[in-house]
Amino acid sequence: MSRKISMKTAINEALDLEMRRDPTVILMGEDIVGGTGAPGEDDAWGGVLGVTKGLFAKHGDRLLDTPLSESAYIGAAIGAAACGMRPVAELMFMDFMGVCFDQIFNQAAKFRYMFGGKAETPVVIRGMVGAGFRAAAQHSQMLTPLFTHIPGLKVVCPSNAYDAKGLLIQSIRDNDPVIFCEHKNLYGHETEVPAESYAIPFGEANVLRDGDHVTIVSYGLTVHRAMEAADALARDKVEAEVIDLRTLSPIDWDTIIDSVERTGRLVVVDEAHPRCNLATDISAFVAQNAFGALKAGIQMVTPPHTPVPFSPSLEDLYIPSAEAVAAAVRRTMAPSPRSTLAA
Amino acid sequence: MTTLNERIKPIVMPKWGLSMSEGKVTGWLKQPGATVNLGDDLLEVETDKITNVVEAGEAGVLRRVLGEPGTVYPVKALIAVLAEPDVPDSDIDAFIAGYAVPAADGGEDGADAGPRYAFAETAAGTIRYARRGDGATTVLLVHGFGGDLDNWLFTIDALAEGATVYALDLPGHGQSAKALPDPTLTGLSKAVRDFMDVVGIGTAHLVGHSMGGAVSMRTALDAPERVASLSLICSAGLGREINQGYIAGFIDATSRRDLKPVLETLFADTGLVSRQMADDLLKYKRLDGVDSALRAIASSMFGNGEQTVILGEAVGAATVPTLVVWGAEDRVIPAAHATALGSAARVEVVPNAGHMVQMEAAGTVNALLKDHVTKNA
Amino acid sequence: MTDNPYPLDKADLLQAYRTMRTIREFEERLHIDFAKGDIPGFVHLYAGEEACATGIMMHLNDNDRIASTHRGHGHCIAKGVDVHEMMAEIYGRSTGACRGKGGSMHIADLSKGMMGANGILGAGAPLICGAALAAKFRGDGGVGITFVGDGASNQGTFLESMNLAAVWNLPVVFVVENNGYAESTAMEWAVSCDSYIDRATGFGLPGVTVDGTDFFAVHEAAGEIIRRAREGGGPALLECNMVRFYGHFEGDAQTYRAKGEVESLRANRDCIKLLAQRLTETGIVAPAELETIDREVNALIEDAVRCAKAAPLPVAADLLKDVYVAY
Amino acid sequence: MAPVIGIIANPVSARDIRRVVANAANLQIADRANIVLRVLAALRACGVTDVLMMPEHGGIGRHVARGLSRAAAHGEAPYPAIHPLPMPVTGTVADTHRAADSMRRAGVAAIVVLGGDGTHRAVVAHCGAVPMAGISTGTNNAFPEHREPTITGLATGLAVTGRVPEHIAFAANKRIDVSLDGRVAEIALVDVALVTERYVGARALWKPDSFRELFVTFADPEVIGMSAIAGLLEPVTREESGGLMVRLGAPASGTAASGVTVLRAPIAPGLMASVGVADWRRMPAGVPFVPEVKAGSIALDGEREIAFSAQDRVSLTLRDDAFRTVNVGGCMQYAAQYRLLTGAPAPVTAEL
Repeated sequence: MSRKISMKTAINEALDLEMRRDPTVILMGEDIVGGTGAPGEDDAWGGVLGVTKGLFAKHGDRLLDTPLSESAYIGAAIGAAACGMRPVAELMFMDFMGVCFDQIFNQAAKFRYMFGGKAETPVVIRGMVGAGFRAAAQHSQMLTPLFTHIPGLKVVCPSNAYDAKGLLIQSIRDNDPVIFCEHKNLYGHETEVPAESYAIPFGEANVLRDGDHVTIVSYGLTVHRAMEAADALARDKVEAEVIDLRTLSPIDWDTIIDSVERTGRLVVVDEAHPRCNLATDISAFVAQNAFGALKAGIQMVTPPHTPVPFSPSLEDLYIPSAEAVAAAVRRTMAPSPRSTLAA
Repeated sequence: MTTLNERIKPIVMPKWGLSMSEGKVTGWLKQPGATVNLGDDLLEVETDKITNVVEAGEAGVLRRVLGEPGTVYPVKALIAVLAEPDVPDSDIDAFIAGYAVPAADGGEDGADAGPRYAFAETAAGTIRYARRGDGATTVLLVHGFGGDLDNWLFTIDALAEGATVYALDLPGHGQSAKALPDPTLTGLSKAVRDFMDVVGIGTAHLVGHSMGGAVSMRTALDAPERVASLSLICSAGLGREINQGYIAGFIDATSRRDLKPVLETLFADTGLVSRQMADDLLKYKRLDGVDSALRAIASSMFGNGEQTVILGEAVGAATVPTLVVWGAEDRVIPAAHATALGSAARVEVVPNAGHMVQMEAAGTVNALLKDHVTKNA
Repeated sequence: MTDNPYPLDKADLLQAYRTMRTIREFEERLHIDFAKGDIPGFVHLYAGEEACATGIMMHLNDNDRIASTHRGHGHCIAKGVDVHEMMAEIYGRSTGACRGKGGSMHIADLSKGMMGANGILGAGAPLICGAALAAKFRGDGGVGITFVGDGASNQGTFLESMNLAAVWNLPVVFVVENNGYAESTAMEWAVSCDSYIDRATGFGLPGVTVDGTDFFAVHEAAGEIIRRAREGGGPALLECNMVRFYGHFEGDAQTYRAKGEVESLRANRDCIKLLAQRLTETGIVAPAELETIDREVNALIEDAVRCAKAAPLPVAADLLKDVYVAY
Repeated sequence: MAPVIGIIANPVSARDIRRVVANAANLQIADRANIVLRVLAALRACGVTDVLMMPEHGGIGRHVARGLSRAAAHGEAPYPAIHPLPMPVTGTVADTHRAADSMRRAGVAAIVVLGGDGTHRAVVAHCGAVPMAGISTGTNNAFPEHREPTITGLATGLAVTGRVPEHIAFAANKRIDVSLDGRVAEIALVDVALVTERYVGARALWKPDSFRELFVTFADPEVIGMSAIAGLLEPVTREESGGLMVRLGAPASGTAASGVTVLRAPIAPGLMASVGVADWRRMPAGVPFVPEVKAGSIALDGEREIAFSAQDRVSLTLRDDAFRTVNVGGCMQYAAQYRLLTGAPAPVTAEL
C-alpha cells in the first residue's frame, strides 16, 4: 500500500518499522523524546522538528533522550554498536559534529580496520544538513565531504521521502557506521512511499531523468534544482540526464561514467563548500576515467567559499539555483575549443 | 451543438491501465489520408510506464492528425479523426470544434470513479486486486513470476467491455502479502481460490500469463467446477525449458542498470522497457519479503534450470476449453511449448511479440481473449 | 600448613601473580627489543602498574567490556588477550591480534570484552558508556570499565561520560590510573580541582582512592565498586595511585622526573615485589612456586617474541581488507 | 609577637571504599580549603599572625592561597601569614608525620588538624606535648568532634594566646599503644579492632564476620565506627581512666546457647551491621593485653593497618594522659563567661 507522505514522516516510519523488526535498534539524541524530566508532557517534542514524534509512545525506553553532550552520547552509540546493538543516534544538526567528530572518525570509522576485521559497528548517525532555513552559519552546512573523506564511514543523503525511508532502513540494517544526512528543507517534501518496509541498497544512484546531451549529477536538495533546470533546458531541446547519487560513500561511479560516456558533458551540483567536495571529487574521477568521452569542460555548481550567511537576501544567493545549473549546462553546450578544432 | 455524425470516428489518447492520466504522442505510423484497416498500427504513445502502439479500432481514412509528435495529451484527448472519404471536410472540422475532452478520471465513466485498487483479506493473506466492468461473465487475470496486476495494463479495460474482470496480485507479488505460506504451484493456486471465495467469484474464465498460466491450469485441475475456460499466455507448465538466466537475473538485480537488460528479455521490441517499468519493479523487489518469496517460488518451480511442474498432458485430458497464445519471439519460455496441448486447445502464436505478448500485441491478444471468453460463456 | 588469610584462594593468588609477572615480562622485553630497533612505531609501557589491571580484571568475565588507553598492554593481558597475538601485533605481523593493522596502541579482542587500546586519550569513556548501555538493554549484568590516565581525565569526553553514565545510571566504572604524569606534565599542575574524587562527586558519582601498587587494595575496592555497578547501583570512579617505571613512551629520557625517583619507586613501590613478599611471608606460597611461574612466564614471552619474529608480515591484499564489512 | 599555630590539612582523607560500601561523604578539596580559611579568620581574630602549614599537592594550599590573595587585593588582612613547611611532598601519611614533627620542633602552640581519625592518629604519633585541635573531614571521625571549624579556630586562638586558663583550655586524652614483638608499632586514639582478614586491602572495616576483638579508649554511643559497638554496650567517657574491651564473634552463632548477643551497630556512616558480641569488660590503663586472635590484621580507628601472623607477638596497652587537645567547649564557655570577645584582642608576646 503506497501513499504520499513527507520525508519527515518517511523517516519516522523507517525508524518505527526497524524498531519493531529488531529489538537491538535503539534511538538516542537530544530531545528525540523531548521533555524527559520536565514537568509537562513526556513526549513533548519528538525531536526538535518532530521527526521522532510518537515513537516514544510505541517503543518507550528504547528512545533515550540525552544530555547536551554530543561526544558522550555519540560515543556511547558507537560503543553500544560495537557490543551488539544497532543504535540510531541523532545529531540534531550535522554542524554539531564538530564536538564529537573524534568518536565518529577516529573510533567508529576505524574499529574494523584497526582491529583486523574483528569489529562491527552498525551505528547510524542521523542529522540535519543544508541551507535555506535561515539558520545561519552553524546550523546550515552541507558537511558531507568531511564524512566521505573518511574510509570506514558510509554517507547517505536522500532527496525524497521514498529514498529516505528505504535508505534509512538499509542504514540501520547495514553493518558499517552510516552517516545519514537529512536535508531540513526536504522534510516537508512528499512522494509516494509504500507502507511496507523496504531497503534501498547503497552505492546505486537513481537516474531521475534520461537525456543524451548532458549529465547532471547531484544529491539532496540540489537534485530538485537540477530537475528544475533539466525541465527548463528541455524546452530548448537540451535533454539532460539527472543522476541522484543517494549515497555518497559508497558512490555509484559506474552510473556516472556510463552516463558521461553517452552524453560527453558533465555538470556536478553540490551544496557543500566548494573546496574538496563531492563536485571536485566526481569531476576529478570523471576527468581521470572518462576524459576521452568529454566534449566540454566539466562544470561545477556549488555555493561560494563562504560560511552560510544569515540574511535571506544573502542565503538565497548562496544556495545553488536551478538557473545556475541551467547556465552551467549551457556553458557545456557551447562550442568547445576541441570541437572548433575538429571542425 | 453539433449533431453526432456516426460516420466520424474520433481517435483519442487511450487510457492504459489504472494510473495513466496522460500520454505522449511519439510518432504516427499512418500518414494523413491513408486508408486504415481494423487493427492497423496507427501511432506510438509513450506513457510513464511503457511505450505502445495504438491500433485502429475501426476502419476508415485518416482524415485529420491532431496529435503532435513529442506532445503530451490527457487521456481521451482527440488526437486524430477517421472517416470515410465521402464525409465532407466541413463536418469533420465541425466535429473537431465541438469535441470536448472529458476529464481524465471523469465522472461520466462510472467505473473510473471508484478506487483504483482494492484489498481482500484471504486465507493466503492480504490480496490486492482490481475489478473492472460488470458483465455477466467473470474473468480473472493471473500474472506471472515477479509480475503484478499492472501486467494487464492493456488487457483489463478491453475485456471489461463485456465482462466483470478481476486482476489480482499473487501472494509475494505486487502489493499483496509477501509472506508465502506455500511457495509451490499448489499453494499459489490455493491462494487464487481463496481469493475467489472472499470476493465471491464462483466460476471464472482464468487468463494466466507465464507462471500465472501454470497457476490457472493447476486451479482448473484441482477445482474444475470453478474454471469456465483457460487462456494461457506464454504459459509455464507446458514444457521443461525456461530461460534460467532471466529468472536468476530478475531475482538478483538490485539496480536499474542490472535489471533493464533482464527486462528487455521480456519484449521483442526492447525499446518498450521504460525507466518507470524498471523503477517500479525495483521498488517492488526492495520490499521486505519479496526477495525470499521470489527465491522460494523459483526454487520450487524452476529449480535446476528447468520447469519442474508440467501440466500439459493433464490439461489436455481435461475438458476445460483452452486457448494458448504465445509471442513468437518469447525469450523466456520458448514458443514451441504452444503446441503442448495438441488439438485440445486453440493455439495462436503472435508474430513480432515476446514474452509480454499481452502488452506488445495488446489488440490481437485482447481480441483472442474476448473471443475465447465469449464462445465459452 | 597455613590457612589462607586472603580473599582469594591459592590458585587465584598464583594467577594474579602470573598475570602481573606476564605483564612485567612482556613490557621489560619490549623495552629491550624496542631499543634494539626491532619494533616499529612507538610503545607505551605499563611496567609498574600491573596491580591495577590485574586487581580489577579478576572481577570481570568476557561479558564485561573494558576500554583501554594508549598504555594498554597490561589491560589486554589481564583481560585475557592472547600474549602471542599481542606480541605479533606489536611486531606488525599478520598473525597479530589485529592482523598487523593496529599495533601497540590498538590491540583489541572483542571476544574477550577488550574494546581496544586507544590512541585518542579519553576516547574510551563514551564507548564504554555504550557498552554498559548495551549490557543494560540485554540485562546480562555486564559492566563496562574505562581506564584513563591522570592526564586524559581532563578530556571533555571523560567528564561528559561521567555525566552521561550518571544520567542514564549505567554500570560503568571509571578507573583513573594516576601515575602522576600526563606524558611529561605533572598531574598536580594540570588537574584544576586537584582531585578526581571531587570531579566524580561533581557528577554524583562516588569516588574511591586506593594504593594502586597494592594488589589487595585494588582487588578489594574494585570488587565492591564492580558489584555495586552490577547490582544497578550506578557508575563510580576508582583512582589508583601508581607508579610508572618507564617514560611516557619508549625513548623518553624522562628528564622531567626527579633524580633517583624511578630507582626509589622500583625499590619501594614495585607492586609485584610487594605481592610476592606478602604471599611468601604468610607461607601461603613457597618462593619456589613463584620462581616456577617466573620461569614459565619468561619462556612464554620468549616464545611469543620468537613466534612474532618468525610470523609473516601482512601482504599487499591486506591493505584493502576490512575497511568495511561490505562496501 | 603572637604564638604560632600549625595547620595540617590532609587532602586525601575521606576517599576510601566506604563511599561505595556505605555511602560515606566526600568533603571536596575546595570545602577543605574553605575550612582552613575559616580557621585562619578565627585565629587572626584572636591575634594569631603566623601559621605554619603542611605542604601538599592535593590542592588545599592552592585554594587557600587564592583566598589570601583575594583578601590582599581588597586591602584586608583577615588572615594570618601562611608559612608552608619546607619539606618534600610524598602524598602519603609520612607527610603528616613529618609535618607534625617539624611543627613540634618549631614550637607551635597548637596544631589544627583537618582529617579523619587516621590523620589525627598520625599527628598524635609525632606531636608530643603540643595540643591538637581536631576538625573532622574524614570518613569515620570518632575522635574529632563535629563542630563548625570557625569555633574550633576561635577556641584554639583563645587557648594559645593565654586568655583561657590552661587547665580549662586543654584536655588530656587516652590512647592505645599497639606493640609488636615488644616494640610500640602503632597507636590508636579511639579503637583497636582485631579481625581475621590477614591483609590490609582497602583498609576499611565493613565485614562483621571477620571481627574478633575490640579495644576502645572511650565508648560513646553518639559516635560512628567500631567504637560505636562498645558505646552501645557500656559507655566510657573520654575523661575517665581506662577503656573497654569487647570480644566479638560471628553473628551467625548469636544463639542463646552460644552465649553470643547480636548487636546492631553503626560501624560506618550509613552502615548498620549485626555484630556478634561474646562479652566485654573494662580495660584498665597501663596493663598490656595480649589479644586472643593469633593471626589476622589490626585495625586502628577503623582502618586495617597491620597484618600479623601467629609468629608476631601483639600486645595492647591503654595509656591515660597520652596527648593534649584543645578543649573547644571549655574555651568557648569560658570566653562567654568572661566576655573575652568584647574588646579588641590584646597583643600577646610570641612564644617562639
